Amino acid sequence: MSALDIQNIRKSYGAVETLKGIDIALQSGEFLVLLGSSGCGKSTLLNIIAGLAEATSGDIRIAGRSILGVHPKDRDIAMVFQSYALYPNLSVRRNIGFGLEMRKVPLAEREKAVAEASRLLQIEPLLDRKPSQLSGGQRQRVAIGRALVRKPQVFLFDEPLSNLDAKLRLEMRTELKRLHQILKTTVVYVTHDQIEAMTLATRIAVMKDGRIEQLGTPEEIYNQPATLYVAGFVGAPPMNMIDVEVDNGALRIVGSEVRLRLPDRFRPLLQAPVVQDKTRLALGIRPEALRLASLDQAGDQAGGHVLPVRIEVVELTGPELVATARIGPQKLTACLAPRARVGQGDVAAFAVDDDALHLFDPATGQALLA
Amino acid sequence: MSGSWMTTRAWLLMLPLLAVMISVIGWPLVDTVRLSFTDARLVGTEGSFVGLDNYARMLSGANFQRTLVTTTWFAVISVAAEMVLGVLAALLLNQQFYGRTVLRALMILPWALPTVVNATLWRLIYNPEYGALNAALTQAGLLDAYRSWLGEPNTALAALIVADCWKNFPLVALIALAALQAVPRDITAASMVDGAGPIARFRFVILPYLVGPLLVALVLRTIEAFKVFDIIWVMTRGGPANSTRTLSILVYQEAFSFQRAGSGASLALIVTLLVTVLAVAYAALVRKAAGSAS
Amino acid sequence: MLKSISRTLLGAAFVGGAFMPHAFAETSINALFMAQAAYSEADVRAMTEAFSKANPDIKVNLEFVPYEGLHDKTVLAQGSGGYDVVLFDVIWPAEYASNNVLVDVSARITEEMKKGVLPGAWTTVTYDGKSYGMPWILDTKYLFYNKEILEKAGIKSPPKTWDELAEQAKIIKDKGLLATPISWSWSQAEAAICDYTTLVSAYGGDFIKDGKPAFQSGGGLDALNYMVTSYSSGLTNPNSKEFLEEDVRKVFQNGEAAFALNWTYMYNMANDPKDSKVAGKVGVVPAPGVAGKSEVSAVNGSMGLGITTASKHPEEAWKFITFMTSQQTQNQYAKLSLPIWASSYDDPEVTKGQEELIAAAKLGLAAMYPRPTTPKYQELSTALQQAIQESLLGQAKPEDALKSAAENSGL
Amino acid sequence: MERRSLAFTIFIHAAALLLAVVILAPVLWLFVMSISPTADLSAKPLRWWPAEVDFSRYALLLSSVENSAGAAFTASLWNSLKIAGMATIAAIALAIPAGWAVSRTPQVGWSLSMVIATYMLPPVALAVPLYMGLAYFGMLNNIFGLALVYLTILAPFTTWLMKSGFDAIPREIEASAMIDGASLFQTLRIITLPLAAPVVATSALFALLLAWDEFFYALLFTSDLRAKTLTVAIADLAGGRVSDYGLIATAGVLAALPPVLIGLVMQRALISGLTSGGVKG
Repeated sequence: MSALDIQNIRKSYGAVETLKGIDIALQSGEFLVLLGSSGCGKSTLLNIIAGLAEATSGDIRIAGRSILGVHPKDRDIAMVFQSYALYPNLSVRRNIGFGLEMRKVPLAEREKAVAEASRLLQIEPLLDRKPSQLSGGQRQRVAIGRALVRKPQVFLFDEPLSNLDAKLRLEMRTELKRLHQILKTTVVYVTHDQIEAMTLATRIAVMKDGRIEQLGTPEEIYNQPATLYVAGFVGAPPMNMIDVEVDNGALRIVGSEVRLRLPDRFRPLLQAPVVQDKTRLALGIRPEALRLASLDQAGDQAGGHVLPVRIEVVELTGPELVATARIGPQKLTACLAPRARVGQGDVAAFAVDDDALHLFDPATGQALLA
Repeated sequence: MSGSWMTTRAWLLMLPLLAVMISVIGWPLVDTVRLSFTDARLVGTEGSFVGLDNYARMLSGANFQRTLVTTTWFAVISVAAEMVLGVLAALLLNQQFYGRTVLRALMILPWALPTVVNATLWRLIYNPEYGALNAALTQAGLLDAYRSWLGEPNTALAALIVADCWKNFPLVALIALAALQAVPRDITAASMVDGAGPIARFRFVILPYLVGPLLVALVLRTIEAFKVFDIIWVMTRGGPANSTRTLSILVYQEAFSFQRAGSGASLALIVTLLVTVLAVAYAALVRKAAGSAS
Repeated sequence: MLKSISRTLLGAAFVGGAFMPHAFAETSINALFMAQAAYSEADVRAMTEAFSKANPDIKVNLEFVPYEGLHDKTVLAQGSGGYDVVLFDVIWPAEYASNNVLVDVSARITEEMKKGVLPGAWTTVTYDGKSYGMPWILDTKYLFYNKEILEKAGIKSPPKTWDELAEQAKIIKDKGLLATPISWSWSQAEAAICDYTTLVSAYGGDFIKDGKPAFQSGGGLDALNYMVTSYSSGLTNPNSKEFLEEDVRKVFQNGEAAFALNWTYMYNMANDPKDSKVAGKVGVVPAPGVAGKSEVSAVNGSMGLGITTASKHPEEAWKFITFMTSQQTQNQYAKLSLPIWASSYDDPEVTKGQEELIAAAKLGLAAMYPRPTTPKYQELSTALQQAIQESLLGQAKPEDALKSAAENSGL
Repeated sequence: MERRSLAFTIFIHAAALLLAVVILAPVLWLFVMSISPTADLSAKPLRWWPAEVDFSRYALLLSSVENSAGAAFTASLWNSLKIAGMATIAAIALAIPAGWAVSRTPQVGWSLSMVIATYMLPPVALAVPLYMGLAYFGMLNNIFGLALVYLTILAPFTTWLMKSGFDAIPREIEASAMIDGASLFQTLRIITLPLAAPVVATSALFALLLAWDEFFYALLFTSDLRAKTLTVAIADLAGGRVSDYGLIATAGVLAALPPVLIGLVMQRALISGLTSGGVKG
């Protein structure tokens, strides 16, 4: 039995369908991140789980019990909002204890729970302040504390870190990870930040246009993106997408004469009617999968390839050197070692392994094989 | 927690307001429509159905046409003057000078003064024999002999407009001032760097921020000016020679002095229709302005 | 149907406010008076106090409105049963009777009253042969003059005709004593009709003949022409077109008018040195006549007290009215308004100190000319007010203005 | 700050002075009239400052001797206070639930638009049936009746203000409270209303000022001391036999005092109320 079971959830506003059948089953203690750009339906799904919105069809079960039509307060969930939604007129102490107060938990017990949560979050000195007297990070902690004391079955987070500055975001991210490791509660977490998703999640659901593009562990999402969209969304800088043409069992980079041998694992494709000669495909290569190689090795190598490129822009970010290059007319970005000797205008070569090549059908956006 | 349940709850919460509004506005309005087709009198007779007679009589009467012209003059001039004076005052109050805070606070004075008190005050000021205006103007040598400000048709309406403006332009000024303060400093600074002079700056940088709030103020003030009753009732009762009789005064006369509830109702509805047409036209204007601003 | 539904709705909304304190130990009646001309507010309050002393079980709540509001208030209050006793002008019984505002009190009037009260006063409260109250204020407009100014101008006696008035005013103007010697109350209000009626009576005009307006020619037109001439010749204070009776009094008291047409009450007020600069110099005569047509002229400006049909305490109301109109009360307060009782005019207690006024009253009251008796008086009056003002302001010729007034009079 | 030439600075100060005179002169004159002896007020040339300051009229108007002019005035003062107070409380009581409902449930917003559209109705269009209705229920010349009628003016306005006030309170806070287990009533009482308190105060002030200022309905629906309001009392005073302009002025000063004080003290709240409407339309 799953801790949270989302079954074929649909939601439409009039003729517009914002959720087109979502299915997710979560085990207890899982940290699910709903990842997507704004308008993909991830917040709507979260609100449906919380009971703040109603699904048009489908079912949601928490610990086996359907919660459709159940009032939010009776769903055994807690939610942390993007704006924190702290009660501005109540003290931090009362904010944290509010859920217990409403459930008529005796004062002593309440005090104990508040103390415990505030110790865990290191906000004990702030208990008697009003939210307006807190910094952004402190407010965030209070909001989390308010969810914590309730000890719910499921935690819901709606972009909780997006209002923080970069440094605090990093800090709170670690904090959340730590808390999850301690508490082991089931979490559903909405964000558009792929780093947050990668670092926090046990599983990620990448959403687009009301559908789940891919549901999998961070490793799967990163290493085996199921669609062009996922491949482009996860990873920074994003995966290079190169137009290639199938040419006599090899891949020719469109606009140039550079040809790559088709790696063995894609061979079966040629047998099927899926890929024929002259079929256009998208070749995906992550920037971090590219290494600097010497130009005279250009061509197919054992288990890999060396591509001749012309360097256009070189940017040192600190830990790495980001080189934007051209191969024929097409653009290729590589994350190189910071000391790589390469300069603007250089003619150079990038090496890549067979394993790091991804192929997509540009018409459907689906990955070919895996 | 279903959507329809939330809507039901919202209606329940609206219910008290709607119930009261229907009983004190909705029902009377419907009844006014009914009355307007009868020859009912205020006291006594219930009246019988007379069709559109009342409307025909009221619309064709010279009284109505003249009153409509008077009302329009009053509304157009007083509202226009309030807008211009209001914006000028706001521009002034947005400058730095000694006593600015105090002056800003004082701007609320005329607005807070009850309309009837304002009207009474100005009637005393305009008094032909002992009024302060005559005294001040003659003592300053601007006037040879005392004048009957509210007794001459060509000055009575103007005198009313001055009194109305004095009370209402500070409100426009306060609204405009709030809008001025919302103009980002960056933008005025940028325009100065770009070499815009004060007039170009007002036209292209400041005015766009004022247009929205001013249009709203314009709509509200125009509707109010068309409905004007209190100030005229207290100051002139429509005289001299009916030169300041506005639509509301005419309706009062018809429905209450002459007790012809039926034709009074028809006249009231004609006024309502006029104001509605005006408001709808303005609303379109506001929407257009909002559209072009964004 | 709609009406009953809406009443229920309205009723539901009203439930919250349906209780109001109505707990008076004694009977309480409400009376509406005016705060303009005739008896002063203080006088009315004093009379009422005397009544309350004599009738401790009846409490009288007094309400004062300007004359301009008296008619509308009376009619509007009918819906609430607000007033038991109302003061009404001579011009309203027709309308009040046909709209059932006032109670017919013919049966309550005693023989003694019938005999004692001046016959002219009875016309004030009578319509169609029935009495709708007791006359209370017996009043007409007199010509007041400033004795000092006339003396300075070398004028021996006040004018007997309206033409003489113009001549004397011209002398005063020419001698530079006053720029505009005559003051009237020609504001767009009933007051202007009273001045006009006085002149109509002088010129022998008619308001209505055979149910049709008749003021647009003959005496009615002459009267308006006189007003316009007096105004445009500069003999009349041009602010008159904005004046009510109180403004006329103020101007006259300040010594800024040689002549003024006004009600009885001005005599004693203008003679009061506390407020007036012309105390002791006030002369009063009946309004002048027109050679060959009349000796004096006068408008019936009397008013009565009546019981409204909405009153729940008609007995107490009548008690109050009889007290207010009794000869004793009226003699006691005969300064601002003269009694309705014939014998009072020979009572030294009444005449003492105001012999001049009484002498003028004897002539004036006998000549009182009525304003038209019609249920549509308000419309007629409104139309006439407009005609008078338009003529004065030169917006229309008097004959044209009166013609359109006749058309708009509702008759 | 922009640098200004001396001439411009002088111009600004002169204009400010002019504006101050325009605003203040009539109000000050009202006060001067109220403390000037009667003779001064009908003197030619007019005396601009009383030879002898005379506050007696204030005592006269505020006296409570039975059946005196003062009693009439104070009664109307009380009536105005009671009517404005009741109408304000009722308007706020209606506006809070309705404003909240519209703010949180836009589907019902059109009904508020209709309520607000009634602003365009001239009072004369409702006066006759209201008069007849009030008469039918015996509520003419009654402070409850008049307060009820005042809701026609106050309720749409306060609801509109309350709605924009609630709009400014994040819905997430209420959602949060709901998840925390608070009922609607608890949420409104503990969370929303305390946050909306400034708007409630502003709305109430506006409602008070509007009710205090009303004249037309009061003129029609009240006839005597039991319900007559201050505005009607002043109009009567000014239209009747009060030869003492100072007394009229005194009544004016007394009637203007409450709203003017509210206006000066609560200036900021009032302007924010005005502009929130203005900016958001």
